[in-house]
Amino acid sequence: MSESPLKKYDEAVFADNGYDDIAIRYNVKIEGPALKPEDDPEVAEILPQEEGVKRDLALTVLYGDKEECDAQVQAALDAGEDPIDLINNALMKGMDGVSALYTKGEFFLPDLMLAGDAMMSGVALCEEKLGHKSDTKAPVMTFAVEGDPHDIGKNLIVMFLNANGYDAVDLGRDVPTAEVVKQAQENEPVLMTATALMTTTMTEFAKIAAALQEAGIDTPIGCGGGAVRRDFVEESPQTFYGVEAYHVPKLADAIVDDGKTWEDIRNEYSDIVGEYVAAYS
Amino acid sequence: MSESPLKKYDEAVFADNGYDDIAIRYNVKIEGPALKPEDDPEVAEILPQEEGVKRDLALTVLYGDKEECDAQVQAALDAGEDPIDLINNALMKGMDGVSALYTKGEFFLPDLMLAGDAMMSGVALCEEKLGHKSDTKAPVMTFAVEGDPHDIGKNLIVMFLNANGYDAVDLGRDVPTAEVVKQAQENEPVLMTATALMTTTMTEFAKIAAALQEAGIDTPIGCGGGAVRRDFVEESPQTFYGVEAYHVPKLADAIVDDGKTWEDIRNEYSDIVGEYVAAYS
Amino acid sequence: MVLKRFTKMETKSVNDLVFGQAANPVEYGFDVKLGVGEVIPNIKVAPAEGSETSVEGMVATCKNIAFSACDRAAAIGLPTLQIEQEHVAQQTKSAEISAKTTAVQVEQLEELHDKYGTKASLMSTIADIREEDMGGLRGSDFDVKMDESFEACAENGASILCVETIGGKVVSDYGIARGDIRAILYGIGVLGSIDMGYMWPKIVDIASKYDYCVPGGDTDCAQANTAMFLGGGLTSKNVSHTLAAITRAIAGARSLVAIECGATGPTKDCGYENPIVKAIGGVPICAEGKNATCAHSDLMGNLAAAVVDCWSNESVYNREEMGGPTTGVWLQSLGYECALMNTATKMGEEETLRDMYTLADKYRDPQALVIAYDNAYRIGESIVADGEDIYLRSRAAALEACDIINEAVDAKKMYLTRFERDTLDSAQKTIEQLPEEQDKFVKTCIKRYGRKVKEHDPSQYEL
Amino acid sequence: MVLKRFTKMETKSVNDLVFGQAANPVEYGFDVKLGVGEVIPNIKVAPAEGSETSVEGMVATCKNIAFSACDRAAAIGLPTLQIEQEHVAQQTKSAEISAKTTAVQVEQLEELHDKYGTKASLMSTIADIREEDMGGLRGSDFDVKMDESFEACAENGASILCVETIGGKVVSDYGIARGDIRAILYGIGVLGSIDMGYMWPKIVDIASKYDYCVPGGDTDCAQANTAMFLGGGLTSKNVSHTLAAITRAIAGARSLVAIECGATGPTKDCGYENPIVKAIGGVPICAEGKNATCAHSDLMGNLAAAVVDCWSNESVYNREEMGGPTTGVWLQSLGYECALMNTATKMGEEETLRDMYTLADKYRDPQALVIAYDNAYRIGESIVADGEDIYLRSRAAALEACDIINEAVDAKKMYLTRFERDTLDSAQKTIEQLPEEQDKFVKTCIKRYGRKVKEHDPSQYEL
Ligand SMILES: [Zn+2]
Ligand SMILES: [Zn+2]
Ligand SMILES: [Zn+2]
Repeated sequence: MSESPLKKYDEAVFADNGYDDIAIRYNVKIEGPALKPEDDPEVAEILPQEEGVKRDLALTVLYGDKEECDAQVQAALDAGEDPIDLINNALMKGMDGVSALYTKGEFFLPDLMLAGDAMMSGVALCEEKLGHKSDTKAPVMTFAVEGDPHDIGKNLIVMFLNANGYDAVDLGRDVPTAEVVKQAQENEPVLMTATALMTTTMTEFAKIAAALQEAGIDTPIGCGGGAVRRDFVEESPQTFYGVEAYHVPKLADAIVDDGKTWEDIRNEYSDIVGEYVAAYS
Repeated sequence: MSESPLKKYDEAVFADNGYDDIAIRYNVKIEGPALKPEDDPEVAEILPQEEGVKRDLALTVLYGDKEECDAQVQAALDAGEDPIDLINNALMKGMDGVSALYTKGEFFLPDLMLAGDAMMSGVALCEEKLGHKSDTKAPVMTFAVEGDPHDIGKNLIVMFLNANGYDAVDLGRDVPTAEVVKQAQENEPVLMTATALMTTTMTEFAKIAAALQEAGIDTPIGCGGGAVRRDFVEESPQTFYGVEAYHVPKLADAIVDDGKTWEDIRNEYSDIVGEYVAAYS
Repeated sequence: MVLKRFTKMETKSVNDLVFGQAANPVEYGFDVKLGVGEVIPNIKVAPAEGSETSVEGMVATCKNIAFSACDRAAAIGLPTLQIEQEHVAQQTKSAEISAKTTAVQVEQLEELHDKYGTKASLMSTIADIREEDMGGLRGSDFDVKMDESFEACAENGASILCVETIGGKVVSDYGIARGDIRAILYGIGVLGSIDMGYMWPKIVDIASKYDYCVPGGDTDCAQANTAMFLGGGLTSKNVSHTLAAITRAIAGARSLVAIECGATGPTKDCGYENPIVKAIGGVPICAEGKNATCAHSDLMGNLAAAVVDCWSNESVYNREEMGGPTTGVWLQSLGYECALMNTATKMGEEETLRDMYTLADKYRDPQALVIAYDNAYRIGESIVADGEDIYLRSRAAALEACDIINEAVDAKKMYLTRFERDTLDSAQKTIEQLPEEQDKFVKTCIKRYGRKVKEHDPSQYEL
Repeated sequence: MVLKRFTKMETKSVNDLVFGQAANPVEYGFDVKLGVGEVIPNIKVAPAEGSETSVEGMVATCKNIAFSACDRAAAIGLPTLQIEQEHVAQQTKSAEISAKTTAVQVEQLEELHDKYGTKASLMSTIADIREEDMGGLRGSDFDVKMDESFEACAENGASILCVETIGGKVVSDYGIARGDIRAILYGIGVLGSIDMGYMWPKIVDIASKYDYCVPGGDTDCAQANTAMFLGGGLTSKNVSHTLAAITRAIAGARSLVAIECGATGPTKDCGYENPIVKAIGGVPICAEGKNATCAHSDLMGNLAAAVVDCWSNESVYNREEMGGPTTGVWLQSLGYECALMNTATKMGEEETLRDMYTLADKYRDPQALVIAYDNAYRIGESIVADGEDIYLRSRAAALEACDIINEAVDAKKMYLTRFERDTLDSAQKTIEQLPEEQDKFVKTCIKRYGRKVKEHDPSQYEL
């Protein structure tokens, strides 16, 4: 093709202070020195210190290497390692390291997803050996509301829940209200999350809250997604506005560990998730 | 000064379709032929047909000529004309003509203001002769809320009320809630209008509504002004959101003639003011 | 249907790519002409929450939006007004609602046109309510309802028919969250393109029945925009912006299919890949950027305007601002931006403004870089070079995007974080190692993602 | 205090009048430099309703706004961020609230500056809470409270002190509603100028105590903007747009007084007369236009950007949009517009963009016409020719505006309605017949408006 018509401006645009006069890539500007993930001081604290199978396993999760993780878990189980010990002191430790790095901005979503895939697969192998499900903190139910076929936000929530030791009961997308009530009765979640992308599907929140109230179920409902606003959510009882997918495990912890209600969450959201949240101040 | 740097673009900008490719002065584009105000068919219907003092007087109002109006009213009164007849069949007819032309977009705010000044001055002379106030449709109270020093919107309302035969009880600007209650008890208005310019003064609406309720006064309160929104106004009982100053007399008519309540106004605003109002649909 | 694939560029030179001008202009609605110089505003407002519960509610909210748009257009002297009605599911599912909401807005636009002579049009964007794993993409009830909705809109005066098809989304979602470029290429380049080849001939047929109506275009909203939205701002830590940039290039190869099926533009606003489509297909495009911040944040707010024909705000709540209804507020911002462009064109300085728009963002982010019009043209050339094969051309677009970013980095114009650098390198390596044949690629993907993505059903694509 | 009146133009030639550049640059805040090339965004958000009821509420809402602004600035890579805190009455009335709300925003800005190196600043605009007929303009409790609020803001880190003084408003309001140009000239040109001469030396003194703080400027918001807002759009039927244009020219002569008292700019955003002030005084200015539609509708959305240094959104409710908090939404639109201007400057094409902005609106409305930078410069020249006399220079500005409009009409560039034509002719005739001496004019006006405007108290102006 012919030369770019923009070429003639190159010299001018990159003169003096360069492109920083127009826009600054702050992500590049503030980046610290490269570090192996396991050498991050916080991660080093979390991972098993001692060289051996558990540290190796945690590292396969940290690096999101599902195949290697599966192989090592199988070998460890075959060698007689305790599956519960592997879950709690190897797989979950690796995942905790991943979460720490994500929180710091050193790790990114794909790291989390791949680590989550590896961890969950390893846990499944351990459970197979155990012959039953391993313990989780509590069940949390997730779904995208009726009429809403978008579920990537909900899928992130599922991943964050699993990574934090919760049993994510995922109802999928476009879920009718009656199904929500039925599943809530069966699974008795400590929290449920409802997501919606559009102004005209977020109206389902009110219907779900009403149906649950009628069924005598007062589980807090975290509502969020594309077009959702706090003021709209709070028009219904039993709900609160959820801002980020990664907030969900912390909100669940607040319910399970501290007995927080949906009213408490509305009032203390920023404190519970441990950061300044503009929508809540 | 040196030549405008824009001069070099004149030819290009006014070529072909001219400036209409950029912006169109639709007000100029749709303007009809010039007509004397009294020759407008609708106004001709309203004005006294018969040549004579009443038609002349109506015309001085139509033309907003306060000095000539004063002189003619005084002369007519001196000649023994009935002051009530002058008010109802001359001064107010002129004002009705002005309103009709304003509604059509032929007359503008200054026409209205100057006609209103002339009409009110003429009425005052007649009332002096009568020895008492002339009849009005009903009292309507107007004020800008506490903390709000802006009153041009409220002043327009006063003018529209007077022009339509209402007794505008104007409390002025920056009016404390207690004063509103006291004046409402004294004047027993059929409607009151509260105006506010800022997000942080429109919160007065709720306080006023509460104070009136406590005093057992259920007069509808039309709330409007700069930063005011319908959804915010409707959070308080007894209120409705007022969109344009010239709507106020029609809303007062609905209350006086048809017994409409504030709930009715919320539901039927567009119908009452006789036009499509976006905020109410 | 055998499609006429593009194997050469309709836009003859990179310098011909400029806002307001298109190789293949289009006419529709009430005297609107696109591609012959004028850029027009496209205002879009989401129906108020609750309005979806009844026919009357939907009609009232649509009338309200159109009324406020017409009112503001007249108040500030806009030469042309376009409203877009982007359906909520309830609208598309009911031919009655589709018909009535369209009619009520067309009526307002016609009144405006009659009273002031304003050029006016309505874009109807039908909701893609199909689901790959529930009912299916072809012949399902929802597929039929979509056909009926298109018909109802066109019959009742819609000027442009558009849609954001979702073919391949279940696979690309998986890939985007995991940084798996193979899944993205399969989901968008192959599955997305195949699904568009099914949907678009139907839409083109419907529009052709009405002389005021044209088939507009499609956008990769469901896929490339997912990568962009998850990518977020510079300080976000989800999807890599280099990966999102490659994804966008692939979307260019995909969204082109609508034009190959007979769509004429204007295409859909949220297709940030539209500059590629315009470069190849020569059709007028919609775009959104710095005046669509109500709906989302992007890193190319000016650059997106460089080659636009129809400038949009994407979406906004229908409510009141201090400056009036949001419809008027955002229309005014859009209309003034169009006035700036139209002034530049009258002055003969449209290329200068285009270059300002472009350079204001070109090095803000790799996603901006790849759709800068000069690079979009390059990607277009790489697509038409393999134009006959939807897989090979998507792969070529992806590789060209990698080259473009690497060149800018080498020239010290673009700077990347380690995450962006690593994901770019790994994606490039993966793509380079992919097979040269579509069949072989598809076979591997079906095997791989058939297992990992439970919602994926290859039979929905005749695979 | 004897003021140094401008009797010549600080901006040496009309072509020197361009965005980002000022004859007399200014530095303030965290490394912000205005007038040397860069145009910066100025985001302003109204405190949420209800927040005014407590100190904590005000502090929380201000923190929220600053947090959201900093967050977005980093996310999209803005080189500079300015926040404006336009006081509500409750803020100005309490030195404590003034101090704490300022401190909390400065803290956020400082964090941003420390972490990313972003240049940052806070404009504090104190509310003019004085009332001519209740307490008075000079020495009243409210006047003292304003002084204390200025001091509290400056002490706690404010970068710029501004205010919208209301001197003369009671008379100009009367004149605007009735199309009485004499009242407007008296209210703005004489009373407004006198009141500014009282207020501004106090503000300049306070700012001079802090090295990070400058006295910004004033705006004729209370008067000329009343005419503009009542004037409304093309289809409105209240105030004549030619009269509003003349009013704006007079406002130029008035708002200049702040600079004569030592204000350095940036001046206040809503002063559409600022191009005149910049032409004469050479100071950087704020302005608002197409990205302030959230707050109001004007007929010069692009033109207002032609000579801006600090681009503002005027005001918006603090709430959530689909695209995030309104703070971020509107900051992003502003920031991108600034990026466009800064790109043009880097390209050496700033004059071209300035001319595009200007021509996009110059003939949309007479109000735009008179502040087009070339005409603003003309009006500036007419002001400095009579620079020593606030009355004569205001009258000269008004007459120059009449000439400018008439010339454009004669050249068939500007078209007027009969209402606009009639009010222009009648105003021009009235002005031409006014006395040549300030004393004589003032005497007539006191007599005339002392009777008609019951709130007017000439003693408040030492008249
Ligand atoms: Zn979209
Ligand atoms: Zn202002
Ligand atoms: Zn202001």
